[in-house]
Amino acid sequence: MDVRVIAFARVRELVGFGERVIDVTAGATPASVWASLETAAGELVGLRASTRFAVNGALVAGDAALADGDELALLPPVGGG
Amino acid sequence: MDVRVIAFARVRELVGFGERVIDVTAGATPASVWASLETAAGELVGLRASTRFAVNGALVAGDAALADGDELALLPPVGGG
Amino acid sequence: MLVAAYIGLTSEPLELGALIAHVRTNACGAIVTFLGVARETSAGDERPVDGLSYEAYATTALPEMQKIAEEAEARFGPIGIALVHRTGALALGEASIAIAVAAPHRGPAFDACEYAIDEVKKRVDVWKREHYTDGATSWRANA
Amino acid sequence: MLVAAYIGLTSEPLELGALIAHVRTNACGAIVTFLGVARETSAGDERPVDGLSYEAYATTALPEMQKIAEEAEARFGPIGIALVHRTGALALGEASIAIAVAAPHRGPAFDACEYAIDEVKKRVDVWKREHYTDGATSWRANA
Repeated sequence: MDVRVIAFARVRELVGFGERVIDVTAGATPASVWASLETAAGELVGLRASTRFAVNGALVAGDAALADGDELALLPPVGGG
Repeated sequence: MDVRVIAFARVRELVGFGERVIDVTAGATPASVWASLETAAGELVGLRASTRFAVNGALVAGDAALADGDELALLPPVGGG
Repeated sequence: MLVAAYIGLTSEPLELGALIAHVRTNACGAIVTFLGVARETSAGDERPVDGLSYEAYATTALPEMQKIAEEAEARFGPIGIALVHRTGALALGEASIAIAVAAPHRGPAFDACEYAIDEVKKRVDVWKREHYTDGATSWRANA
Repeated sequence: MLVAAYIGLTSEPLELGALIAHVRTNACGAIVTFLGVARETSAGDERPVDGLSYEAYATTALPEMQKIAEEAEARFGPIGIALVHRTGALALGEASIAIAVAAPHRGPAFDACEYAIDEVKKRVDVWKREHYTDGATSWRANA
């Protein structure tokens, strides 16, 4: 199934994209997607604890179930204002 | 001697002028000038306690000595901002 | 950061942009402004207001405004501060006072701006007359 | 007084006058505004900054800004509030965020404006990158 992954700030730079559709297996979660990204970008490991996940605009836990067509956003600590 | 009297707001309306040079006797004070104004505008009596006096821009007590050429300002409670 | 406070009385409409231009520097991270605006009713009085007029004694008002700016700098500085009061006739919705404060961080900018308006309302020789829709007027002192 | 909060993200320079026009009514006696401005140095870092860039996730940022506006209204209302964050590249001295709050009296206007900026800095999905004069850059989270 397809999940649209959106990344911001330092996470975006490390994964190398701002937005990408990723083909994941059934049962995938934000944590499992993150883990697969870590294999390609090792520096992500240190950012896991501070990164929040949102699915279709709502914050979710790392073990939430992803569905086909979901938009998964990887959200680092904010710096606006 | 001449004193320039400046009046504001309700006090200005009651005395009937915003600025006037008044000939006062030696020994005149802000309080004595006020008292003379009260004889012409009785409603001033109720405003005496809340009105401050300034001479040449500095706040003074009612019994301060006035000198020839002084500017005496009659300052009601403020309402700016 | 306080080069010189920008203090004024004017019968012209107040322009916040001009005040901000005076206080803004590359060292400031926060700019807080305050506008006092002529309201359609006054506290504790139900008569509809259709305009205000202000008069000021510049001889004492300007030095007192300068003093308030310096106090704000001493308490919350470094800041840049601009403080201008309108005089004459104002329509509803027009600003009677404009204050702008620039500071490295937002806490002191808010504190200094609020300090300045609080002190102006207590100490500066400016007087307000309300004009009601029935033609009556009343001088209103601050509480 | 809160008809509708005016919330936005924009890559265009922020115009305080537009925000004020949105919140101003004849019932308001006080308008407080806040501008966050790009500074030449960042707290705890001495490298000179020559620009900033911001990115935002509008999907979560806009609803969170709306929620903050509604919280401010619930706590300090009646108020009118406008809240716009800049995105993209900013030069030194440009504003990254503009907030305007109108209220009948100044206390709630100051409180609501300060509440809004405090909460935006904690909760809204916007990220800042500092660009230093030596060509380096760094993503800076709020403390």
